[in-house]
Amino acid sequence: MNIQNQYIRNLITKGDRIRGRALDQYRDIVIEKNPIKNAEGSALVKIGKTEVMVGVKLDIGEPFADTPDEGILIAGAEFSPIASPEFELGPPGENAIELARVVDRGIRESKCIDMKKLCIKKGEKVWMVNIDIQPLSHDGNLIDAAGIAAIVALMNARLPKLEDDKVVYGEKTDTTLPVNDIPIPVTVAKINGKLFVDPDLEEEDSIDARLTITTKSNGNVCALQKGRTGSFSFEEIEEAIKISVRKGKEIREIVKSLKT
Amino acid sequence: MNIQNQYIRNLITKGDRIRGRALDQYRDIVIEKNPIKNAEGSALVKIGKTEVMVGVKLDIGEPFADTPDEGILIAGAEFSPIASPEFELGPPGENAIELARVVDRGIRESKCIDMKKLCIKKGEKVWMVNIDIQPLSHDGNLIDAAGIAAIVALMNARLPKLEDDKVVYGEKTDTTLPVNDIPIPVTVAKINGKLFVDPDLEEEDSIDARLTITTKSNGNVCALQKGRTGSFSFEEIEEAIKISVRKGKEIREIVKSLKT
Amino acid sequence: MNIQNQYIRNLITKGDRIRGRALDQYRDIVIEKNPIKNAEGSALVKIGKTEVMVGVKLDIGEPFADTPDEGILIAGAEFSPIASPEFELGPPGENAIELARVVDRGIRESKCIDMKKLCIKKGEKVWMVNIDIQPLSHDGNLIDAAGIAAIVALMNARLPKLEDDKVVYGEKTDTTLPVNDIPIPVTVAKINGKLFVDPDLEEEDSIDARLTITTKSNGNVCALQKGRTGSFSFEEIEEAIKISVRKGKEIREIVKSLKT
Amino acid sequence: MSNFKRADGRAADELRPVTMKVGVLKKADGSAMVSLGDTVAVAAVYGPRELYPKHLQNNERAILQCNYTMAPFSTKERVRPGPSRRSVEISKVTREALEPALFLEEFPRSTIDVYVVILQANAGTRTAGINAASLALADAGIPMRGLVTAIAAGKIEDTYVLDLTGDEEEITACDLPIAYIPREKKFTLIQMDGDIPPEDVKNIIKLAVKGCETLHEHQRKALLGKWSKEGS
Amino acid sequence: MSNFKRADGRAADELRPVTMKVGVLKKADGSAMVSLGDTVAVAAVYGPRELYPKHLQNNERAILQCNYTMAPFSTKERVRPGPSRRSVEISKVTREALEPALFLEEFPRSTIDVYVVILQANAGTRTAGINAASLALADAGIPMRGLVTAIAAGKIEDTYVLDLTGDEEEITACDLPIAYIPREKKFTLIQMDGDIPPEDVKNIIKLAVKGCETLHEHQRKALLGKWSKEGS
Amino acid sequence: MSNFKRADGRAADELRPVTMKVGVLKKADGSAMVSLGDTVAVAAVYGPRELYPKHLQNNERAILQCNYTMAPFSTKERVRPGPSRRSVEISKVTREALEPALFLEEFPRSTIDVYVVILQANAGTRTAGINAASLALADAGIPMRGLVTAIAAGKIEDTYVLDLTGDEEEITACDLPIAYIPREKKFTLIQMDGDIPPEDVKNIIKLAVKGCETLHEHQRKALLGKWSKEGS
Repeated sequence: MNIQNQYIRNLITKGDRIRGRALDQYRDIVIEKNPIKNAEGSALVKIGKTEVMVGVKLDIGEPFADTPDEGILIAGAEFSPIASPEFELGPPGENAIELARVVDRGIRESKCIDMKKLCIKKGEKVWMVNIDIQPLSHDGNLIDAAGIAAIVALMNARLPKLEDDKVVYGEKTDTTLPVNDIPIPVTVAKINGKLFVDPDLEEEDSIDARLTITTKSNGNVCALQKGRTGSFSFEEIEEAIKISVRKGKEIREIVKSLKT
Repeated sequence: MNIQNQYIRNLITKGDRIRGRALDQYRDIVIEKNPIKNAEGSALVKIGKTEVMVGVKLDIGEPFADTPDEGILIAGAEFSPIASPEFELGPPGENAIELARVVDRGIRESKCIDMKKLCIKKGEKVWMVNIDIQPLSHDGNLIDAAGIAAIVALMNARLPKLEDDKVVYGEKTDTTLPVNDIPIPVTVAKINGKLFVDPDLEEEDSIDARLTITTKSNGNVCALQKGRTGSFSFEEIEEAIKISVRKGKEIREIVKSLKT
Repeated sequence: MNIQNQYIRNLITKGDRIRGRALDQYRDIVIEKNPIKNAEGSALVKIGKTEVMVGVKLDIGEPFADTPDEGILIAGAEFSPIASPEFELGPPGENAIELARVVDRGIRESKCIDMKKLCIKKGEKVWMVNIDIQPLSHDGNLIDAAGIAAIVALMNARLPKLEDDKVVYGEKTDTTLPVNDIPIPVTVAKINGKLFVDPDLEEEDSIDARLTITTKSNGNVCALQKGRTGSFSFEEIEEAIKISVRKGKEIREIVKSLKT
Repeated sequence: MSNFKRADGRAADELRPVTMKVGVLKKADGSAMVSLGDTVAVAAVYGPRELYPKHLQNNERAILQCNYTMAPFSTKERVRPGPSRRSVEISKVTREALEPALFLEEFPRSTIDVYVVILQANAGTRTAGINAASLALADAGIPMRGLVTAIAAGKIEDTYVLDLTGDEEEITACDLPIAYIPREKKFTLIQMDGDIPPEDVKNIIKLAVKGCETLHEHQRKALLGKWSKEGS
Repeated sequence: MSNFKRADGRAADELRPVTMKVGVLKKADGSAMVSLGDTVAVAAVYGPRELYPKHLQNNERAILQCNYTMAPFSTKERVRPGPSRRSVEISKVTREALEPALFLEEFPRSTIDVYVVILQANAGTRTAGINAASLALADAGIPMRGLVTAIAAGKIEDTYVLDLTGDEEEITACDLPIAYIPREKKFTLIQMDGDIPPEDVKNIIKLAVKGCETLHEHQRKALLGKWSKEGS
Repeated sequence: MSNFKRADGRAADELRPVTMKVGVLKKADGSAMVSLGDTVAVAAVYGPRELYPKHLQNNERAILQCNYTMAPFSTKERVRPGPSRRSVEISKVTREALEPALFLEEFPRSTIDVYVVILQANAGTRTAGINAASLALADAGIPMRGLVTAIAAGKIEDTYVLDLTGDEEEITACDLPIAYIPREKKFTLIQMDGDIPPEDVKNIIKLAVKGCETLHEHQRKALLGKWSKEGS
């Protein structure tokens, strides 16, 4: 732990943050819909200097044996060094895998996509929904940025054209994906018992632990993920859930306001 | 070669062993049948402090082009560090691969499984018999422990239920695998021209070479594998075969006595 | 850059070469047809002390979706350490990949193989032509040796026997591959503005850049590939093309003279 | 509360039969086997030992490395050997669940390596693995702030249900595993898949804590058993 | 010359709309985004920085490392993540296209790392990547003999055509990408797939050089824009 | 003995036509090519040379590393490039077959690297590879206790058969390859697949030893040929 980390920890302990934000304050959130023409749906989400691009690609595949009448959801993340000098080339490491799986679970467990509507021929052909997460700039809180970008990309995705049950790559129809909720992940960070949202990279390097709570429009929780090597008390978990429901609602409004 | 190795070599040269065993004496062999519920068949074999678990899993697959009416046998070994500080994470190394292939050949060449009975639909669907070897404690002579565990697991395996030619995972029938012989591998180790069986780990680290001889109930030899960087004379090979036939018979009796 | 490299560079700058060759002179080219019985076609090409074996193996596969009535061409190179102490075990590195892709493009773009004739059943079964490049001795200019060996192997390949649309491995028919041109790659190397062909290994270690130009019987260019970290001027490119057309013709005559 | 009856006859807040043993693996510095019903995990610990290659060493503290693996025969459908995205994530959260209990700063330049293998799986493998790993750390004599315990809970119909089986996982409204240090009342792992109101989250966590306290007793007995045996 | 009309209405020797920006990635030492029509490349540069592990260092010069990657969503049919033989080759020729412009001997024992990611692909991704990488190197303040520019050209019917689109690639007699340092009139990348007489090769290269000169102006403006902004 | 006639007209105890050449690969420190009928193996040897990275060095002896590979076009059905479980095992037993013949203790901290490539396969590739590797070691001037020779034998109908072809492998009761140092009368590789009484094992080994003695003569001639050539 270096001097800057210690400084940040002291500040937070007093309820202050390096860039003057309130503990429950996100950096500015900017969302761009469908910046990528070749993706069936895409979104660029900026939270302060953190930027994450998500592209949704659809293809036809065979369903899993235990869900023969449901589409398939697959989320993956590539941590290219373009986004951070800490990222290295090679297969996804544990942080990229965790990020993708937390985003995946938020989407999947919220049941915001009606997977049965993605069945083309039971037991044989279903839509495979690939959610590919590509951070462009890692300045902290990638999970929330990726989660928001994923749901916006899905909401704005249109199915490609089919001919003889084969995808005509590059041709989109007007049919959108059947998305009926907006799950939002809110990551609550902790330093010395103080909870705060949306850590930037310097803060993230200083925290004890984080708890990502994904909530739905009705306030239900659909995914939890604790990270890092600290711990939480029961009261802190309670408080974190409260914060995430509130901030999730705010972010959901931003997402909804885009949908025109 | 350290002092302990030299001590062991001197002892063996005189016909003695560190734990007082006779040269042709195995450590205690303890066999547990079907300890793993989810495996179609399984066995835990302990030889002294060496412990190897083997699980047999059955699935449906396509036959090889040159044997369209035969099932498929596949043996693999995972050398997890739980069994030894010398084992490392990662894909199987040459020792794990050799172990699995020696076990595989002993089973396969003995023809103890009637592979034609594992054909479901010629050229299309056959049973695939996966033999997965998981050492729990490596205190020497893994090959013999794994080979014994493999044949016991096979003898106690029951086919899973089929519905529409698909496996209903987790449901077993009363049909056993068609196993009609009990091949037993016996590894004969050599130090300074002295032959002995069942080296423990300290002995194994001190040997010149080893010869694994797998025999059948009728005394036939069905697999040979020399290992390590020493060599054998013709007379030593003759002697090793004699030992392996005799010890193989003893171990086979232990295996048979389980089958109730 | 060591003293030998500097010596070579000084010589070339004066128009001379270490082994006394003219700038536009290849080392002796020796070609052996079909040395490998199990390959459908094969060739061993020696250019001085550089030796490259190429084997062509044919199999049945599914065509690509966008070319349902065309066979498939795949070139690969394995840089085994037998050919050079600089080669390492492991998956192909960038030099092996580049080599294979340059050879592949020369064949493919020349359209010397009528890929439509390799369709067995449209959209379902086509011939897959595997060109496997195995250098035996790397003494410079592997690209030209591999390219020549590839086209000779293809010209001498015979289709294997089919039964029920399956390959009978090891049985060849009298039907040859439909090859109708002889693309020849000529690599032009450059040191201090001097262009020369067929660098041996010591020369190759000393060059600024190289340009491989693959030409057809009618003098057309079907592939270009610049390599190494130097650059070319427009005039040098013009000159290199001229050289490659001329040398390509000479080498093509050698190849043609084999075809009896 | 509903009339939901568990297929195995357990009470809603009852654990499956628990077995815990330490020192089960002969070659590890510490080891343990934990079974909860049909789920069986073994864990081995090596270390603290010097970390190689040296450039990975941390001069101020030990590194904790964890690896979670399922034996290929542990599940109904065979598991392909080798790491999967699931096993990489569980290895990560296992490490993060154990690390708060350790005094890593006492062992600079060292590594402590924890290996978990699931021999038999019927839900709750990550929590069984953490229980085993925590015992194995204690068995290896590594000083700890407290034992780490772990269990999952959920909600079926209107009933909060402790220690889900595989069949129950199919019908629960959520699957919420925790790791918990009873001595410190701290949560070191919290995950959840599901769709439930915040109030349920809290109640399910409380139920899981009860389970952890029971498991903690089992862990202490397993360690005492070892010690009394060693003393005898 | 034939009457070949381009689907997008461009003249045969006209580039697609060009956008170039530097400093677009927050965490890199230098970065740039280049779009030519629907092809979008971003590049990040790190270094010169000390190379690890040390045994890879060259005592006389810096090492240049380049990596070209396509985002999985950048193409009509999804690209599988991870290196392919195509991306390995493009990474190699990208490095060889950039290296002649650099003074690597000034930074012994160092590495300069260039990462190109294609966000959207409609032909010409390797050349867009080289344009972006060259800008990113300049943005990182790395001294250069000159900016490297790159573009592909081809021949459709009897017309030489600059900056092919994906649809045009389907019908061109050849696809000939070059990289070119206008200040030095040097070609640092030359590739071609096709089947054309030598005379055409030369004419197509000349057309591509024209395109490079225009791109060079765009690059200079992008860098000036940055500098004037920094100065303001 | 039965009236079994071999398809190629050989006597039961007769080798296929043997060709052996040393120094066939230009870039290796030692090399050899061995063909037995349609099976062709080449081997290259590098070393003894210092082993890197240094932490793999053994201060008391050289390390011997062996790698066996089949060229993709060497077999009737194409072999996928890259290591397989079969090739890893053969690499291991090849090393263990050669190492007893070497004085590794004379070259501490070094490595001797042996690479075998099968160019054409018609059974007996591991033994052809060992014969070639042994010659290549001698060609590299590495001191040896004796040349290592290798051959397989089997039993078809009631006949013991030396040097099986691929077709004969389909009908043999066993495939028993050995490696043997004639000068020391030592077996350094023994493997077998099959189902035969112990008496047959012994007789087949004896037949294989006869084959090895013949091969030994071929090896000596190949080396003499080289030396006389060098002396001329």
